[in-house]
Amino acid sequence: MLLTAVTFLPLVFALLIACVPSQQTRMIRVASLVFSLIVFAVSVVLVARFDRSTAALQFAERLPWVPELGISYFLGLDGISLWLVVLTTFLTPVIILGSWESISTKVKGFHASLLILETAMIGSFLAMDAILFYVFFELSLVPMYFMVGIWGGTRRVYATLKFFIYTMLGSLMMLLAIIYLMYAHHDTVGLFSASLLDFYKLQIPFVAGTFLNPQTLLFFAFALAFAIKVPMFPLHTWLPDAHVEAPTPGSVILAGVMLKMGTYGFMRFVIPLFPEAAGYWAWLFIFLGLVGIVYGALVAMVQPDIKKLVAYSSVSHMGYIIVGLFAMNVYGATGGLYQMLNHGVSTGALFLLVGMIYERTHSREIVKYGGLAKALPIFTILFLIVTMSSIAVPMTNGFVGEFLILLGTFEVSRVYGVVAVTGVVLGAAYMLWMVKRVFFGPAGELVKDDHHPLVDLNLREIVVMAPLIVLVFWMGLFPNHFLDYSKASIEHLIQTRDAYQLTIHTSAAPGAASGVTSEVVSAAETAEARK
Amino acid sequence: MPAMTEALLKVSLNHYLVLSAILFTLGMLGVLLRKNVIVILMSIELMLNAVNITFIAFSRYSGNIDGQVMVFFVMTIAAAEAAVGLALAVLIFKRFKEVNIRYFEHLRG
Amino acid sequence: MGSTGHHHHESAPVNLTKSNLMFVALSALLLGGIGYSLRGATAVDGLFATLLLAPLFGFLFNGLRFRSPNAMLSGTVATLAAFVSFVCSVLLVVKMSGAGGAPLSAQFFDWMVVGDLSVSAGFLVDKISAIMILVITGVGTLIHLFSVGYMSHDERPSKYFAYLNLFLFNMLLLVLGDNLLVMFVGWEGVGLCSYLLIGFWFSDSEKAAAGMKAFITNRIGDAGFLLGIFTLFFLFGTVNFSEINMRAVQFGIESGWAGPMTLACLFLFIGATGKSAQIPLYVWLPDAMAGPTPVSALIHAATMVTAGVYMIVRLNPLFLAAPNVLHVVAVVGGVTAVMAASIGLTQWDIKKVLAYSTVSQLGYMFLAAGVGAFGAAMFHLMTHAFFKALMFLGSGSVIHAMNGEQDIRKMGALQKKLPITYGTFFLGWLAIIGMPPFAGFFSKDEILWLSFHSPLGHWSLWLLGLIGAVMTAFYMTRLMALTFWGKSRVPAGVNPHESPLSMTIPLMVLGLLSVIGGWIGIPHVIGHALHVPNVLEHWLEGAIHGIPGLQPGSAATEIALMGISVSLAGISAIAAFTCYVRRPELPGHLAARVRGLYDLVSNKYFVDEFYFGKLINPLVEGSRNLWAYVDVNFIDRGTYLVSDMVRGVGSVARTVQNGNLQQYALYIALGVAATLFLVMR
Amino acid sequence: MNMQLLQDVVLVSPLIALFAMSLLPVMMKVFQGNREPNPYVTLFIGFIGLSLATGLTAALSGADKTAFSGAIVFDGITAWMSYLVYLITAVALMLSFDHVATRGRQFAEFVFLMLSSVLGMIILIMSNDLIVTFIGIETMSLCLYILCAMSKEDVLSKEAAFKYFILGSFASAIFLYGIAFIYGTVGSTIFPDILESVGTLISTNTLFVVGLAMVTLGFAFKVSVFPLHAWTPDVYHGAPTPVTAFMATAVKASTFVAFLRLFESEGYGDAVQFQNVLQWLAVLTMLIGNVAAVMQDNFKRMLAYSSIAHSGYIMVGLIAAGFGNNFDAGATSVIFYLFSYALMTLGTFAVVAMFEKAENSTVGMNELKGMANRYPLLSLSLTVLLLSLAGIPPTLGFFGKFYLFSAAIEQDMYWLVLWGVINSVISVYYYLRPIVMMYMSDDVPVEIVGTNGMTRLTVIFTAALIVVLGLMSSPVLKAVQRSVTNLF
Amino acid sequence: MLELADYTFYFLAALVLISGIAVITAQNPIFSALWLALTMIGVAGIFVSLDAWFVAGVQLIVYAGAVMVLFVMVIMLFDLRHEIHAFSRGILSGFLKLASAGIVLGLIVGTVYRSAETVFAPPPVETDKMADVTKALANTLFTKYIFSFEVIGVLLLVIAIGAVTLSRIRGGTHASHD
Repeated sequence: MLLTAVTFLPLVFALLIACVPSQQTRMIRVASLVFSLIVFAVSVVLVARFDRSTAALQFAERLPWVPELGISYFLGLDGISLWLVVLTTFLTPVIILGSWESISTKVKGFHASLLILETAMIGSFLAMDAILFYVFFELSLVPMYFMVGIWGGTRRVYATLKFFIYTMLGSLMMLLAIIYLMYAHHDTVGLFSASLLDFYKLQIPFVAGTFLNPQTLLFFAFALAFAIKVPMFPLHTWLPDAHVEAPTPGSVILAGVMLKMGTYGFMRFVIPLFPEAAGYWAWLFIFLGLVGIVYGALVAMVQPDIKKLVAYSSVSHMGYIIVGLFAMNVYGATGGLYQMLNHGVSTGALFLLVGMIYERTHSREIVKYGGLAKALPIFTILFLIVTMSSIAVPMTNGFVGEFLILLGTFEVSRVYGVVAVTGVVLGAAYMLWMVKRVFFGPAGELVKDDHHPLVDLNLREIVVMAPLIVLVFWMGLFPNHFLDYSKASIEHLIQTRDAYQLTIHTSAAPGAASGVTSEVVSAAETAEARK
Repeated sequence: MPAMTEALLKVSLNHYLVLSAILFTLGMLGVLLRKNVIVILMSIELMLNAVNITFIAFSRYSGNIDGQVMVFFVMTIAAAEAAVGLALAVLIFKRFKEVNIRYFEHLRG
Repeated sequence: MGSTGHHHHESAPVNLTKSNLMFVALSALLLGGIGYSLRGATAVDGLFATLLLAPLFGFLFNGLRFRSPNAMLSGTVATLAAFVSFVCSVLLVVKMSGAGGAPLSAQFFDWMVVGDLSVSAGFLVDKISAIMILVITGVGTLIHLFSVGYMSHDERPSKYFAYLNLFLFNMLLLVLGDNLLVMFVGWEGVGLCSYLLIGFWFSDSEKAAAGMKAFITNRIGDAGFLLGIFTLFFLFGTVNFSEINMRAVQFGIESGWAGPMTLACLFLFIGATGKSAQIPLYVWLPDAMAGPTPVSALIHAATMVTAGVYMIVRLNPLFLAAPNVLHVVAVVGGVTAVMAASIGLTQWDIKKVLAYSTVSQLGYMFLAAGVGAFGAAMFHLMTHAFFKALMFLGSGSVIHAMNGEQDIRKMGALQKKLPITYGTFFLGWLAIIGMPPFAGFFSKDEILWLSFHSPLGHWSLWLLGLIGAVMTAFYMTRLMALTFWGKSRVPAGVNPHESPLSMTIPLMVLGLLSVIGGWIGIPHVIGHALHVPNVLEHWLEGAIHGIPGLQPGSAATEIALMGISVSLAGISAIAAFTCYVRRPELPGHLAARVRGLYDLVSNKYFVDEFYFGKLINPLVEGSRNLWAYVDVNFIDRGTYLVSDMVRGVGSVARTVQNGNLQQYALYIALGVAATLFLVMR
Repeated sequence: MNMQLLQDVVLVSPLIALFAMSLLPVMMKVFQGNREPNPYVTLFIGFIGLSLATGLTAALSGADKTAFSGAIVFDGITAWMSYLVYLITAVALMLSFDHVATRGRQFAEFVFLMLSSVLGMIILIMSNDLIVTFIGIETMSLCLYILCAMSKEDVLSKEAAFKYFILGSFASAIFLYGIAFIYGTVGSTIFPDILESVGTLISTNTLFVVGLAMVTLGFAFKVSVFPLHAWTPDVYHGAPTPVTAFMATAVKASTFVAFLRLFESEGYGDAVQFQNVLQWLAVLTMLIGNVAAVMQDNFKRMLAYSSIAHSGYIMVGLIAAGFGNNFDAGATSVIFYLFSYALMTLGTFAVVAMFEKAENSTVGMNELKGMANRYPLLSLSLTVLLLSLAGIPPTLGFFGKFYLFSAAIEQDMYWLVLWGVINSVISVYYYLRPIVMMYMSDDVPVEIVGTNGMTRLTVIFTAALIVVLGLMSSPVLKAVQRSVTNLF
Repeated sequence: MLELADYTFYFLAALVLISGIAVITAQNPIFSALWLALTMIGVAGIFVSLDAWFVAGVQLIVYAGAVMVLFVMVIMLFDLRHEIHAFSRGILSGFLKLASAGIVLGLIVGTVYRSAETVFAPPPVETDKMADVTKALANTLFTKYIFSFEVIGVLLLVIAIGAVTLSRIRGGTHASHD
């Protein structure tokens, strides 16, 4: 029941929020904050009860949903999804507190959307049934669509439509692939199933060198969906637009969690489901990832808009994750997973900070700034810390992820490693150049306006940033506190990639061991065994 | 050669079918080309008549009486259609004072 | 500068409470950290922890009250922190030598454990790092002390001291780390502090830009360093220094250029050129003089910039296994030494002269390392730390006295006004131009001798070193002459005055060290005669591999070479004295004679212009084009093309839907015709 | 009267009941001297008729048999689709009751004609003989022509009715001609006979193929498949909105069932050309519907085009059913989709109906601006409906599309499904536009006037149903599966 | 050897086609109506030639009689005379219209010759008398097709009410005039 609770509590809370009269904005805010903290607490319980010694699915819950087609309500948690869930539950209260003042219209709608979005995101990370995953994956578009479209900037409608349609295109291809897999399972086993665990067992025909073979096509269908979501290089153009137009909380959740749904998809679906194709086409994805790293960094360098710069930096960072995942060794995969969390924390923090300054000046144009360090020292310090995390200075979280990814990449090929490492330089270049133009030098036109002196961060804003800053260092100094939980899963994924299987952890799921669930699970297992 | 011609000219099922096809096409052309709604209605009647010829011809040449029953139904329905069509025609004539279809292009795009 | 600053001071009380809150919280965190690290700690662990955490505590203390204008409090705490570190260093070194010179180590916690990679926060004091920590904390303490006076009028002294302490912390991480990764942490950390301190007066765009330049240039080196780590890790399966060195010896000598060890060493050397300002990545260091002068002394002369040398020395068995790389190191070092020295001949900014001098001296250290004379490299590193820190601080004292003026053309005859500064600076001058028995003489001479004599060396390398030494003597004398001697060109209204005691005490201590610092490494030819042992060589025995195949050299040759270099340097110094004191018109004439060459040199060989014009600006411009053409014009345009296509077809569909009944009937008829046709086919 | 006939009559008792009840208001009107009965009474009688028919159908369900010498068949599909049509009709009656263009002096006749049209639909659904199919279609259509014209609005509705009539008759003639050819080649018009000979005739006898093609095109007209779709936007636009809602849902549902019955044969397996033509028609239908809808500013017209596109989707399922080896799966997906489509479309048109204040107004997209600020629940419902039409999970529309695509993928019709997917993406664009208008504009919204309690109820009810049934689609799917395979 | 029946057919076919062409070409609708009546009569003749006596009779009464009267009445009601633009314009669409109709005709005729001949190659069975045919028709109609027959009856009732309804539609602008 724990997983169901953590998934659907936000939805229930959203419905509760919907019952509050719209005028009671303060009550709505407080309630949302409290609610999201409750959800976070539940996720902490998950961490506490997580058995880190096994790669098997924990707290699994499985109920038939559409038994006619083998679709089930199947949630499970392992080392790959654990921290992504926690990241989601962690960022939500941060966002709610962060948007305390910036969201002033349609407050109720906003908080309800945010909580629904939280359900969709957590669901995506926990779903172990392909259709269930798809449902959550697509559902997450809707609240995001509203968040950008209602509370966004001037070109919000354009941006939000672009976001929606781009993502939808990819995910529909994935839907087709899922349906194909369901029938493939039916053809081989004789039973319908949409469970990932069953999909893993399929042997999908693969022919190296050709394109028109089932595994390659399925691989690309899935990969397209996730590549758009990530977004990978040539499919990335929706991201800057969406970020620039999105309100701060939207940007944070988008960069912090939603992009990870793409990389998570690669880890959960693409690589284990289609090991041969993934191995065969890894070069392409590494190549695109590398292009993304360098291209994102170069283009970020010349952006006139801070938020757009951060958006392109996301493209670059997500390029690292892709490269790490497709390095397909334990370093790359670990680094990739860790970088997902890092990116969530540090880019989320960057967007929050950009939002804070935007609230003060209503501009994000770099040329209009300058000398901000003098006017807003606390802000500057926080921004610098997050910048350091973003450019992966050691002792911050970014370094651990980036180092492991680069290490993994280097193991694949020295050339890849060398190209990837240029991102380290370029990353520093664009971030520091921006920092220089915004914070240093003489006071810019927005900063020296004496009539409206800028006010440094207030206590609320500091409280918003504090957990993120703590995490930056915590994750940078003690990565093992986090990676220990994922170690078993990642090693299992890498070592048994060609014949990946997941089992359900039975003993250490005290909360999940309700009679019905275990019966269903065991029934499913016996059905598999019979085959 | 004359035998061939004679064989072609000797009336068979095909002759009836071709006759009905031509009549049907004439009806189609009427619907396609005439602008007066009444004439269009008439053209549809032509098409239905062509179909009737087909039914009767098949019925006759297969010795199956069902075709005639169907013609019976078709005629009834054709009459019903004519009734509704003419009623509609009267209705629009009352509104538009016109029965030329080029006046009915408000709905478009 | 003032107005906005005051604004913040006024609003300080409110905010101070918040930062106090943070302060309490972070102090608790820190104490917790100390407690954590002392869990079941031995005394050595405790020393390590205190050594590292004292500056960190200073950083947090000053960092949390960064608005405070109280230079006295900040400075005291920071200096104390540095001093505590120094005491710990001494204790550690004593403990180590007491234990027969066996390295002391401490493991605090596992940092990264992934796959075969297992990195712990482990620290190590051996004989090499012992020298480093003593220099760092010792010179560091002095410079902290100097800063108290130097920064007393600054707006944000707390922030300054916070950065300085943070730097110490990172520098200690760098030298104490027992594996490449911990070293890299410090390596990047000191780069970060350097960035922050160079851009300390960030309101000036150029200073901020200098900081950025330093960081990014260093990052290029860091990227190389990372690649080196990767190569070594996949070669040896470890990043631990002792294991790497052990395995490198086992692997034996690697010839050619593509071997893994050679590659690793090359990558690491790229890192070293970045951090230690060697060709081609030296360009940041002269600009780094934008920072406060004590920073230049500490970071950009005495400690951080020597990290590259330290790293090579630390990995000396590995580098010895890749002799080709050593050749590269030696050549790069030698050429850098000459080139930087030549630029130094033409500079007018007191700090720029010293900066190029630093680059040049670092070149010597690499030259030494490149010929396998790691001991000499360490020796010169140490002596250089003393006299260069001294000269920088001295220049700081001058600048302080001159109200921030740095152009030596506007100085002259300051020896009367600033006697202590002059006196100590004089000692530094003698040391750097290599006059016996001052510190620089011994170390530089050992380098020159070994570059000639070592089987890894070559006479041409010696020649490079010699030319560099001659030039050094010239530009340093020029600096002395223009600053302290000759006629005063001080502008009216500036009244130079000697600095306060807190600034002159460090000068005096360093002056003393510049004199005697070299005595621990007296060469055998002299030492034998004087019955003085070479303490340093003895000390480093075991920690540093000797030069393979080094034959005992002929004493006559050594003395002859020594004589040549000392006398040429002396002549050069006298020439400079003549040019700038006796006949001040002479340099102008000379420069006019070789106008082209002079312009080339005084413009630093147009390297910066080359980098900006040919590399950086095209890159930025190219990125703009990438954005404009790939993102906006290609990908987005493509997307719009699809949507326009849809809309186009949509409008066609609307036109086709023209409301005409017969048109619709026509579609039906066409549909029937087409369907029948296709079905029957 | 013999027993057989009695049994047969019992089987059509729902129709008799419905017809009798539908006559009641008209009779009342006649006996009251042409005075319009109380509309509530009329509506109530209509509901009673529908409930009676539903009840009788339910009572009879489980019988899987033909009647009247094989003219009609009463099987699971008949029962299931009858429920759907009755449900749609009930909703359409409620909408008509509220709507300004349809309530008033001729409501009794309106209800009568609508129920008569339902009569035609049920005949169409249960028909087992092409000639009965034809009669059913004509009964349904002729009533609809009149219903279209029965608006207080003066120009557009009349024009729509007339266009619909002319083109409908034209298509009927083609349909009939096809029947004639089939009759001539098979010697019978009864479905089992035809389906039995499909296998042999389709590859040998071109005349039969021509007949089949013409019959197919006749059906295609009714469900607005390209290129016989052109009437749809104009008629949907011009007709009074409740009638449009009724047409868009009930007509499509019943016609597709008859269409489906025509394909319940193994014999189509080799008809590659026929399949190709149908596939192209399906693809072009989706494309033309979606692409033209993108350009529409009139909400109702946009929905009309979207309904064309949905026909294209359903065609995918139909082709999968007809040309694959698993008719049941395809048919299940089609029927499920029809069910979900009916719910979404009814709800959406109900919103359109609410916005039509004057007799001859049409709803532009712009009129939706800022609606969310004033009518949050209504906006939310419309959003759910539109997202469902776009096929976003977890709505019913998603599962409908999912089952359709599943059926097609099962038959390896990837190409077709790919087009379906591309079209779904295009459709997202225009389905999101009203949402943009409602939520993302700060304009002062238009006020909804008039009494529209039942319409509002419809909107909210359908939206809720779409979500609930979307999350619990299994029971629905199971029921549909059972109805298709006649396993009650 | 062409028999009388063949000549009769050709005569009737010519009558049907000529009058059919006239229906769609006559400029004045009233002439179209008259030509249509003639076509109907011709079709009735064709029915007779195919031994469908009863249907021919119904054709004459229902079509040529009742329906045509309806048409003529409506035309009289409208008081339509010679039309200036009796045909739709447009070269391309005109061409397409003719072409599509031509293709449909060509395809059907081609098909007829390709397949019908083979199916119905044997000469038709002669049925005896008119009365037998009518009897058989009645039998079939009231047994096999009883359902359709009843539905047709219902349909006629519905249409009757519907037509009345249509004629009584008022509303919109007209309503306000009342």
